[in-house]
Amino acid sequence: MTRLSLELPGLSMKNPIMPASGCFGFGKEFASFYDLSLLGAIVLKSATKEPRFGNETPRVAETHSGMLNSIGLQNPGVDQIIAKELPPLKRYQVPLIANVAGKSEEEYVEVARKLSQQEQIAAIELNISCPNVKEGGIQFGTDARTAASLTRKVKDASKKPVYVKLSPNVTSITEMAQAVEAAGADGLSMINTLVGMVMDWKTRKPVLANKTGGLSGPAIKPVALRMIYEVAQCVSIPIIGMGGVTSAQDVIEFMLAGASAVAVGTANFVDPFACPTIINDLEAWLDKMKIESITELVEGSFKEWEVPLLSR
Amino acid sequence: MTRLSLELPGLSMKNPIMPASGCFGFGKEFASFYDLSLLGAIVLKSATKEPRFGNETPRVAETHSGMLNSIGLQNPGVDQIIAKELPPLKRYQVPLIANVAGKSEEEYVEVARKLSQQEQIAAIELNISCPNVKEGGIQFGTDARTAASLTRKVKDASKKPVYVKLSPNVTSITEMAQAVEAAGADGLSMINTLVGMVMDWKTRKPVLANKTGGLSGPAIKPVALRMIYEVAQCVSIPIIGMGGVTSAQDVIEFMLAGASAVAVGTANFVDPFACPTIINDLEAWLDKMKIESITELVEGSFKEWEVPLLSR
Amino acid sequence: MKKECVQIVSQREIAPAIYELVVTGQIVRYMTAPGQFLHVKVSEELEPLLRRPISICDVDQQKQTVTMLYRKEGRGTSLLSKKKPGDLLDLLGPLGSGFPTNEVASGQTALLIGGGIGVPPLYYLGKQLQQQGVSVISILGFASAADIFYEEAFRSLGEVYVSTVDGSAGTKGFVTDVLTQQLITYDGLYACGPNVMLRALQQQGVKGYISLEERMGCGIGACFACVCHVPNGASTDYVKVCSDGPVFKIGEVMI
Amino acid sequence: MKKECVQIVSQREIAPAIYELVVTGQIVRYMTAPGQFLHVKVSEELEPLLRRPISICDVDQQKQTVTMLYRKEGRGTSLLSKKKPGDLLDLLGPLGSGFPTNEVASGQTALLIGGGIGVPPLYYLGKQLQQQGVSVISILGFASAADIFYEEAFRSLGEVYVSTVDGSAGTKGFVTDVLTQQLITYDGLYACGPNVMLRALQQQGVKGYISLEERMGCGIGACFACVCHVPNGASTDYVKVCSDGPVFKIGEVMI
Ligand SMILES: Cc1cc2nc3c(=O)[nH]c(=O)nc-3n(C[C@H](O)[C@H](O)[C@H](O)COP(=O)(O)OP(=O)(O)OC[C@H]3O[C@@H](n4cnc5c(N)ncnc54)[C@H](O)[C@@H]3O)c2cc1C
Ligand SMILES: Cc1cc2nc3c(=O)[nH]c(=O)nc-3n(C[C@H](O)[C@H](O)[C@H](O)COP(=O)(O)OP(=O)(O)OC[C@H]3O[C@@H](n4cnc5c(N)ncnc54)[C@H](O)[C@@H]3O)c2cc1C
Ligand SMILES: Cc1cc2nc3c(=O)[nH]c(=O)nc-3n(C[C@H](O)[C@H](O)[C@H](O)COP(=O)(O)O)c2cc1C
Ligand SMILES: Cc1cc2nc3c(=O)[nH]c(=O)nc-3n(C[C@H](O)[C@H](O)[C@H](O)COP(=O)(O)O)c2cc1C
Ligand code: FES
Ligand code: FES
Repeated sequence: MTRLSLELPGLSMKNPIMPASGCFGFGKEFASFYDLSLLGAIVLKSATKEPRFGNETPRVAETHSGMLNSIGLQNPGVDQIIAKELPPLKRYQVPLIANVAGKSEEEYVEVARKLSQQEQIAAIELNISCPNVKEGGIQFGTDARTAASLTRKVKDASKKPVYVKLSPNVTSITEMAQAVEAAGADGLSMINTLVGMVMDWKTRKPVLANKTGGLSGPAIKPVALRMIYEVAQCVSIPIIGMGGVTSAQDVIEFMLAGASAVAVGTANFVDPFACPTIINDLEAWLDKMKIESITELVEGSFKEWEVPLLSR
Repeated sequence: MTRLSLELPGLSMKNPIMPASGCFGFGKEFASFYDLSLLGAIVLKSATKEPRFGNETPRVAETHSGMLNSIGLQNPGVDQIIAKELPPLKRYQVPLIANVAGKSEEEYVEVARKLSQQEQIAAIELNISCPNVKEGGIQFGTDARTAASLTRKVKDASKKPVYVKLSPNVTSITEMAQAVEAAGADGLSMINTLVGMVMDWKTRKPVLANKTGGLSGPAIKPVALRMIYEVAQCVSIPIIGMGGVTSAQDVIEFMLAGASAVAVGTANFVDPFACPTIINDLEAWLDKMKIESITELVEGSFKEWEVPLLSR
Repeated sequence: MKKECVQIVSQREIAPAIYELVVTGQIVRYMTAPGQFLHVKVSEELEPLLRRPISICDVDQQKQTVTMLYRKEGRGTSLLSKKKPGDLLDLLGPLGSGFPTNEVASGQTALLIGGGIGVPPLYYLGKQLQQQGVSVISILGFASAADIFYEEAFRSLGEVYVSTVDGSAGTKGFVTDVLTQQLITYDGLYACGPNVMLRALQQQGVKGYISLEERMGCGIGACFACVCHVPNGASTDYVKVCSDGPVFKIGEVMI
Repeated sequence: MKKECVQIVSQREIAPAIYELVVTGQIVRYMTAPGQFLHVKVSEELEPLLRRPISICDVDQQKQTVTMLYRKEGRGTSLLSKKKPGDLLDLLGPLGSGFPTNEVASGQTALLIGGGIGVPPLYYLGKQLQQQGVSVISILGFASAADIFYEEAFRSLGEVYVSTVDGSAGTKGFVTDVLTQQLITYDGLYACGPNVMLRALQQQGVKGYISLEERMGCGIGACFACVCHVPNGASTDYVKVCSDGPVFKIGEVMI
């Protein structure tokens, strides 16, 4: 145990930092920048049953302090992922979280089953919240009953703990969270992207071929913090927090709001060293905050502190 | 008729630009910077039946490309507004839109009735979407049936056209929009702020005394554009668009997405001359886009253009 | 209340993280009331979005310059600290109502009490009072000896007492400790500093004026971000720090 | 594939809105393949958020400098254009796979076709080809005479044909008009420019290499923003412009 280490269902993590799904591919690109064993965990890109091309390009657009993407879950399909993408990751000492997407309950269940059977996979992240897939994808993430039913089926099929990734595009995030908790989720991942659009005055059309896309990056950080804060107070399963994290200070804030671990998405594009830099900075932050172990921070904004707050 | 002028229910506007509710007080502060008659319209600060202090401070916090506010509808009450705030606005040639808030249907109805009886008031904006009021405020904005019922009652009571201001904090903005349209709304205003939070690592607490607040500014522009784009395609009443507008180019984008007029909120704090500057820049944009009247832009991103698109 | 892109004349760090910024522009000619503040756009972009309120610390009408002192804290002031002479800075101001200088008459004594980054506005006030023939005594509180700034400047106005939290210079403790330990007689009191300090003064029942800080949106009275409760009157009564203040009579506002 | 904060040596506007930026740093020593690009962070802040892909236009290994030419378009390149010598610039690169220079042998002729801001990467390519003893012919297309840049530089590599859309210099029309009007014989062709131009070339059935542009997220192959369909194979087959390209064999990619 070190000051940064923590335990979550299925995950023994050296530190609370993991790259977010879809923002790290299957790791190999980043492996040329640093040793992936440095990471607390890795969330893999979403897997579907069959290979998917995803949406047409342009698929990304920049916004103020953020970006839109409409990748549309491009991936080689679960079998290829198992055959080609997992083996190169064997050499790293880091828990892998497989992100699972689908168009139907059956697809989710099948993909989750296959991935959870892989020894390399430590946990499943159930992506019920991708805003970029027309067929079904989103409604699993916006209707509590559908989400709960899916969670239950995937839990039954999965040999590994299941984290359900919530969509922020809902009226009541706490309702969604409580529904999937009741259905057996071992943890929550939140938030996925907010649905947005960028307009091009020259073409007079949306920039993205898919018209709308998912907003990520620092712009959505306040929404993520609010949702985590609300959900953390009404569920008892751990939360992997994400949405606009770019620095160790952000990580501190997310943990205070209620996240037990933190995923870093868009920031990896801005700086390929984002994750190791954040990990590296965390220990100094603990000193600055006079805190022994990073786990003390979790839910710190609403729990009682034994040691009094720093005076301003 | 000029190239910038337009007609909306109750509103004859010199141009499509109006300051957004809560971001312009009752006008007097900005009157010391420029002649308010330059504006297309003015949306007044929300009025409630009784005076309100609102939430405790801090009430604002900065975020990446945005800000949070939790003012909580501070206002002197409808009677004082009529007695003290409206008379000084008589000297300006500009349509006034009275924004109405409340905790109960009765309160909304009473405030709307009183304000709509004022000759000076050209239209009512029904604020069913303030995220900063604990008692009731938000649920009118997140439940389609409640929103429709309220809209109908206010329509019955109001002598002036009613624009319903929608909350973005919902699963389906089109459902909300269609519900209030069916209930008789003359137009829509969208979007209000997204609920968010800023954390202070020093105090280990949320920055805002109210904990959560409403996110506004450029950060939310993609969400606003997306919602306007979606709603414009499924309602036939006009939309006053807002959310992160800071420039004439933003106005063009909002109109292409489906807004008939555009409100400017947070930008007024950054630059008190934001509205006149935008108005001033618009005509050059029409030239640049080879467009005769600004009204041609409305819904331009999904309607057929007679003149072909500019080539890139 | 004007808006202008002024030019930076000089900027230097005068104590750890404390910067002295001098700018020049037409707008300076409106800066006649001490205690008013400027709303500063620290970037030409939309990020950081909001302006930063900074007090007027000194004005030179002949050179048409205004001096601001600020502490490098967060994103905005960090960016500000990187600006160089010649760079432009978008200022809105002067804003708010300043210290009333006619409350102390020529020949009388004014006591200025400043804590940390609350010290700056008192300097321009002290200069004006001195010109009016008022004797000026200053109590300036800092964290430690290393953090002291503008002590010499205040000495040119009159007697100066310094307190430091760690006792490394002057009286150990807070400005209020100086006030209780030294028997200072004065006819008018003006204070600016952290809320704890102002609250302590208010509780000691002294009379005078204090300058408050509150997070701001617009800075011009339009957004209602910066309101404070008032002790008497209805529960919905309030004052706005940006336009009714930042200077208030002690006791007028709940802090 | 490195990341480094390099220093700006010089920056100047060489045609309306076209800037020539020279920077120096250790990272330059990896820039050996023409056609590769750099992913440039135009601000030290998080806004604008994404890096901007800019091609390597020229490299001087002795001076350890790399030259980029870019058009000031939107927010990012506008900020970039304000940078001054001495300022730091965060570069990621060199990225992607460049032009294969061994496709034309010494004594053979290479034809370079560049349209507008597609011209820059061809310069470093031309220089390398020339060094390998290849004859270089260039066709450069611009909007008008005023927009022409680097014509002289290309003349130092060999024959140059210019086209302008308005006919104010060279052949009136597009680079493809030069190609059809002049009987140019060559052994290898390399092109970079707007998609319409590349599509026209691809349709004419010429053989050679083209460099593509696509909106990018990461620039390193991780985000799948920049994929293109390929003409043969499954409908889910693709190439990534950032890591498989930006240079592709004509016909290999659907544009
Ligand atoms: C009337 C008035 C006069 C002031 N005069 C001075 C002065 O002369 N010198 C000086 O150093 N400071 C002064 N302050 C405080 C100064 O405004 C803040 O330190 C500054 O805004 C912090 O900005 P930042 O970018 O460093 O911090 P950030 O944390 O990036 O700021 C985030 C947001 O919070 C606001 N904020 C943070 N702290 C404060 C604060 N203490 N008061 C008000 N808003 C705050 C910022 O304005 C911004 O909107 C004054 C404040 C007020 C209200
Ligand atoms: C491999 C490659 C090499 C390039 N080389 C050059 C070069 O040498 N010189 C040059 O001037 N331009 C080059 N470009 C185009 C250049 O990247 C864009 O002009 C630039 O990103 C626009 O940024 P902006 O801030 O001006 O525009 P903004 O409109 O602010 O950009 C918004 C977003 O869209 C992206 N974007 C906009 N236009 C393009 C485009 N044409 N291609 C890719 N992304 C775009 C931006 O990167 C940014 O993410 C290259 C592009 C690619 C893909
Ligand atoms: C380009 C891109 C692709 C993404 N793909 C996926 C995905 O395949 N599955 C998923 O669950 N989330 C995906 N996300 C969402 C991120 O995992 C994350 O939830 C979101 O971006 C918010 O975090 P950030 O602001 O740090 O990026 C993607 C995000 C981006 C930017
Ligand atoms: C400080 C502040 C106060 C606001 N008060 C109100 C209000 O009283 N009533 C209302 O309907 N909207 C209110 N709003 C929302 C704005 O009218 C607008 O819908 C929102 O800020 C998005 O626009 P913007 O990004 O241009 O600010 C307020 C916004 C801000 C920033
Ligand atoms: S800061 Fe807006 S009212 Fe004071
Ligand atoms: S830009 Fe990310 S894969 Fe090419």
